[in-house]
Amino acid sequence: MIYLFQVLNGIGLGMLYFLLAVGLSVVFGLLQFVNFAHGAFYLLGAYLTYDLTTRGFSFWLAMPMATLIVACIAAVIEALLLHRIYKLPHTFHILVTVGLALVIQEMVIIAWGPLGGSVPAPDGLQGVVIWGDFIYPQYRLFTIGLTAVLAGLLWWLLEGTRLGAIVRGGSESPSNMALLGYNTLRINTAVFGFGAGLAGLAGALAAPIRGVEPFMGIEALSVAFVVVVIGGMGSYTGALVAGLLVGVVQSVMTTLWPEGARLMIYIGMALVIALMPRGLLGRA
Amino acid sequence: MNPLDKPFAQLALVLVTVLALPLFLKSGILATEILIFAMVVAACNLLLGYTGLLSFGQGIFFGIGTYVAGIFLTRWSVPVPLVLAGAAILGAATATLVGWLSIRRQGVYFVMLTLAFSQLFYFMAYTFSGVTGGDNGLLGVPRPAIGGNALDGPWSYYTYVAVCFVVIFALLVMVTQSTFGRTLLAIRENEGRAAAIGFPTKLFKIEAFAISGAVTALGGALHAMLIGVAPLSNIEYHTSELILIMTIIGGSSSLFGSVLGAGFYLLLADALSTIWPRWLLLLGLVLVAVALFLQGGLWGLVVRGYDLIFRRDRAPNTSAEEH
Amino acid sequence: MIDRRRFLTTSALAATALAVPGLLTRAHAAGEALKIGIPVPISGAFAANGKFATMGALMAAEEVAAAHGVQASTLDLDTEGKPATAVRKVQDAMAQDGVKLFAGGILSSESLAMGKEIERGGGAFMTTAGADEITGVDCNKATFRWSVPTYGAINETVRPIIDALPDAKKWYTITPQYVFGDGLLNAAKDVFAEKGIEHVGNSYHSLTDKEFSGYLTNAIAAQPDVLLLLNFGAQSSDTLRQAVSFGLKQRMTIVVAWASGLEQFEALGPDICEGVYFGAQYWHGADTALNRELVAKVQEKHGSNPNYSFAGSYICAKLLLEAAVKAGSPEGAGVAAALRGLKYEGLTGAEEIRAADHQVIKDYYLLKGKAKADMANKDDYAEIISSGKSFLSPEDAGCAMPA
Amino acid sequence: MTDIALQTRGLGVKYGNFHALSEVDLQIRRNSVHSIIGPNGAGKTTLFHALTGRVRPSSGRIELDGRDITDTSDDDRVRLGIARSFQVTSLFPNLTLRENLRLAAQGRTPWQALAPWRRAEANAEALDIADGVIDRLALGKVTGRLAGELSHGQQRRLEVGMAMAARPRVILLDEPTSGMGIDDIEVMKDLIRDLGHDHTVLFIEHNMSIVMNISDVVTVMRLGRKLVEGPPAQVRDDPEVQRAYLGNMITGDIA
Repeated sequence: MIYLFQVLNGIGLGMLYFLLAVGLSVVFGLLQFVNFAHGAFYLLGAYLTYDLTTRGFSFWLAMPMATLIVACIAAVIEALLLHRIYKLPHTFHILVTVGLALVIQEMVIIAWGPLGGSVPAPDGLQGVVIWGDFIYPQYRLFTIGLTAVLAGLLWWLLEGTRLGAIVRGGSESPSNMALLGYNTLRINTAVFGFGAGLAGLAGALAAPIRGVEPFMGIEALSVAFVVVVIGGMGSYTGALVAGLLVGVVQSVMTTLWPEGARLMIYIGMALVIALMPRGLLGRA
Repeated sequence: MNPLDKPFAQLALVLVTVLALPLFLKSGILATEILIFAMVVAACNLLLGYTGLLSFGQGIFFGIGTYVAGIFLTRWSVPVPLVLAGAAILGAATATLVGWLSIRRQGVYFVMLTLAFSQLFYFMAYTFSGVTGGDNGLLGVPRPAIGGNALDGPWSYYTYVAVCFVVIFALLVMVTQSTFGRTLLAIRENEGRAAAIGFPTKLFKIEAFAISGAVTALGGALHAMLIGVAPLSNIEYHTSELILIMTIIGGSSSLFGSVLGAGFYLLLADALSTIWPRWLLLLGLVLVAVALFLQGGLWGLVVRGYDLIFRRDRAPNTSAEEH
Repeated sequence: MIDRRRFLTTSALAATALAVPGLLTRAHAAGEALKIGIPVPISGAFAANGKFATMGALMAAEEVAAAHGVQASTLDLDTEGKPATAVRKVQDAMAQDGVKLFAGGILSSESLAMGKEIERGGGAFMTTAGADEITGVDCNKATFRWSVPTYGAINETVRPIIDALPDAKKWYTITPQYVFGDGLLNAAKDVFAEKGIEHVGNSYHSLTDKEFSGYLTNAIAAQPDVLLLLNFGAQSSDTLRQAVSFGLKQRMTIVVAWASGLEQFEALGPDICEGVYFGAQYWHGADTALNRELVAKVQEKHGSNPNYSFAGSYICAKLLLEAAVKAGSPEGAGVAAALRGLKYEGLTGAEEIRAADHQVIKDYYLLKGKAKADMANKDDYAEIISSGKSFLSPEDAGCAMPA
Repeated sequence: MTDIALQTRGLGVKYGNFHALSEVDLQIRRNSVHSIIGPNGAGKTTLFHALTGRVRPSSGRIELDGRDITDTSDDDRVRLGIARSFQVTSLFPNLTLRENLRLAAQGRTPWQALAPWRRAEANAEALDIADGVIDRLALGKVTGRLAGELSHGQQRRLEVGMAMAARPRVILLDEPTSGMGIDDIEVMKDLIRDLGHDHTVLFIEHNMSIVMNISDVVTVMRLGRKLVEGPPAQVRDDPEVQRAYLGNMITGDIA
């Protein structure tokens, strides 16, 4: 019975992990860009939500505002800085984004202090749902629902629209896109902002669950990397499947062998790359 | 080829560095740490600069060296030279394993695989705390002794490390100048062709990993003796990241660039951290600036400066920066 | 290259001089100055602790300087939360700046490592870190510890709660998997066994976890009366926050055995803390003479109340500096001799430095979170339920102090 | 020893469901110049990939001097005596011309190169071979130049030289004249003819003047299959070949 609950709980976790990772995956798919600053955007989204709610804004307003602000900041960073380095080897992608992550993290400490804080769950979602022995917070249930809706929207956006076709087309052959007359520079900026915005949204949604503290981005980044690598870089469905998988494995392991939970996840990740180099669902 | 890239010039620069550090630095510990990291970063450069492998797993080997020193020196008092040899051997063995598994994939997947291994080894060290001391680490790692006197003074241990460093650096220069090292360069340049003209490229990459792992583990062991403890943080992912960042900052086209990278980073971090608690912000800006304006790293800057001063006649043909 | 060390010392002196007018003029006249190193994580994941620790130490130095007419300054050393950096900075401070006194070390790993190094360098070190080994198996001549070890923390939280809640017979624990967590867990198990409590389960987690819903689900399934959290810092905040969101506060009593004090309450907010029990090394509301004095001074200088990081660092620095004044030199042996067996009125009331293992014998507090409506001021998060001293004997703690 | 240096039987290569090569039977005579022609997508380069071991055949077998090498790895085949050049120039651009050739010569004895203490210059034989190839390619003036800085014609010659430096018995050249100017083409033509004296040469070429002039045997491929094979004159007059090329591609004269 406990395992059933852990699976349910793992699904809840996994949806959040999916949201966290899918932006990283899309950016990688389009730009072949390894973004070590992805966790910093998650951090920023959480802190903006914290800041806005403590200023008296409703969570329902704060969440979309935080997402939007993070997306805009990321787009500006892309337009001013990152587009210059796409062509350089991966070493420089890592150097720049590690640097950016440090800058954002330290600026968060300067702005909001090193202590961290709590974000209350929005009114109406502060209670819990009880099924027999199983208890689940309403807010977490809400995030599952919301991310599920978002997942559907994203799927439609990436697979069913012209924009999605452009993004996927760009990821397969950037020069073709230029030939077709698309402004790849502007598309890159938009997609990077979009991916970072998703991380910001994940941060905003996570804030009432985890609270905020200046180093929350580091853990988020490692989770996002694991999910993206297992799922396959650039793959939307892969991020969804892998996010759920990691969430469920992590949750079930807490009952089975908690000491080894992390170890298992990284062993799993190494196995996936060794056996299925493109990840579970990565495009060849 | 720039005269500074010649093996004897590199060795001369290293000797000058080893002799100059005590004159310019007051802290023997900082100077020793610079030499240890210079060694470790040069080993990382063997992979990044000479073989084209961006390894996020160098912290694994560093940590293993640290633990070898911690375990053998605190539990069984094994002689230090044996411990260093043991660290190098175990480092090479681990690197062979990690390398063998990782080079099956290329590009970003290779990077991610080494990253996964670095997390894996960290959690192993964390989980099996009976061997590693877990989060507390292994305390009371002694310094080596010469003629019955432990090298407890900062500069006496510096001398010990400096000798190791010069020997290791000379060996690394020899490796890069050897037919093996030149084959690595060929693999970095064009792996497909290297295979087509008959080289089993995977074997070369694994050997590069093994050498890099041996040197890195040796550095880890020396580090444990420097700080008297074998901490869990030495095998953390952050150590891998640190080594990699030093390598890129130094410039991956020359081994001495790695010495510059390690020295620059450690001195900068040491200076900044006393000026402002939020010094990591400045460090982040430096990293961004290096990627934007100094892609050849510090060594690229040195070569450019040298050409400017001594070789005005030459066109700014700085092949050293292309890689 | 600039002689960074000299530049630094000068600026540190200048800073002290600014804070205490008149010191600078005396600095030229007087000879040897007392310098105390503050090795704490100023950057990295424990930056919050480091920030307040440096403030507390500075206040102690100013006080000692004013009280004894000596020159006293602090030297902040950013350990980055890493033992390697901590040891290197301490070695440097001893070799370059001749610093012999050190107050700091928030994390167990860095404190253990620094303790060994400071002993080797002939200094004296006082810390607030949690690891039992500091005054246990790894105790040494130079190292002193102000904070109560795991045994006392458990006995001063678990026992009073068992006595207050006689019907709460089933307890569940959540423990970080490392030596410190096991120390708390084993102490708790001993108390459970003695008191006839059923320990219905324990969940281990790693030091990098931030998601505790899985562990909480385990706890819910075990249906305990009391949930005892044995982790600390951000992790215990995360666990508590998530436990409250799972509605566990309504279903069971929640106890945080090793709370960080005021800084943790600030991060959590009163809604989460209300009705939860916290074990604490220090609380600014403690009714002792020295504490009232400290609170007033900190209010005056910083406009806030001292938290644990501030107070712990303050008292450690103060004890070390005063011992150095008494011994007439900052050399480790003399300072240690002055500290051994010292009885004084401390922040928690009567405190004593036990000579056999260098452990400070002091009170540990059991706090209970107040409802927001009951808070007298913004920092009045909790009331003190009880306080007391519980310590293993030096022999049981495993300390064989080297002669 | 047979007169056949290299032969394939029923050789097939599949990329997914696509048959890039099927049922190819080839017999390359020793010390002959054998050319492969055919329209784009005929499977010529895939045939080279299969012969050198870069791709695994899905069916059939490959024999070198009567020995089955179907499952031998690409680097092992170099040691057995097969070397190739590439259609798209594939050099070590940041290494000097001489170093490129030295590496290619070292490729015959790669295990020696695993010794990290052995100096490259210690292998005098490899250096001699490299210098020999430089002489034969008439590139003596640019030995110290980086390969990436050479002119296109020089790079193409070096590309062939890389194959020569392995001292192969069978040398495979993939469109050695692609993108070359008219003067360079003549030099290359002479070189290939010359190679035929002491090597077995198999080459892919679009320039029919070269093919018809210097080949002993011409194999025409289409859609992954062998269409026609025979001496140049016979192939040129073959009605099927005429039809496949719509009569307008084989215009080169036999000099």
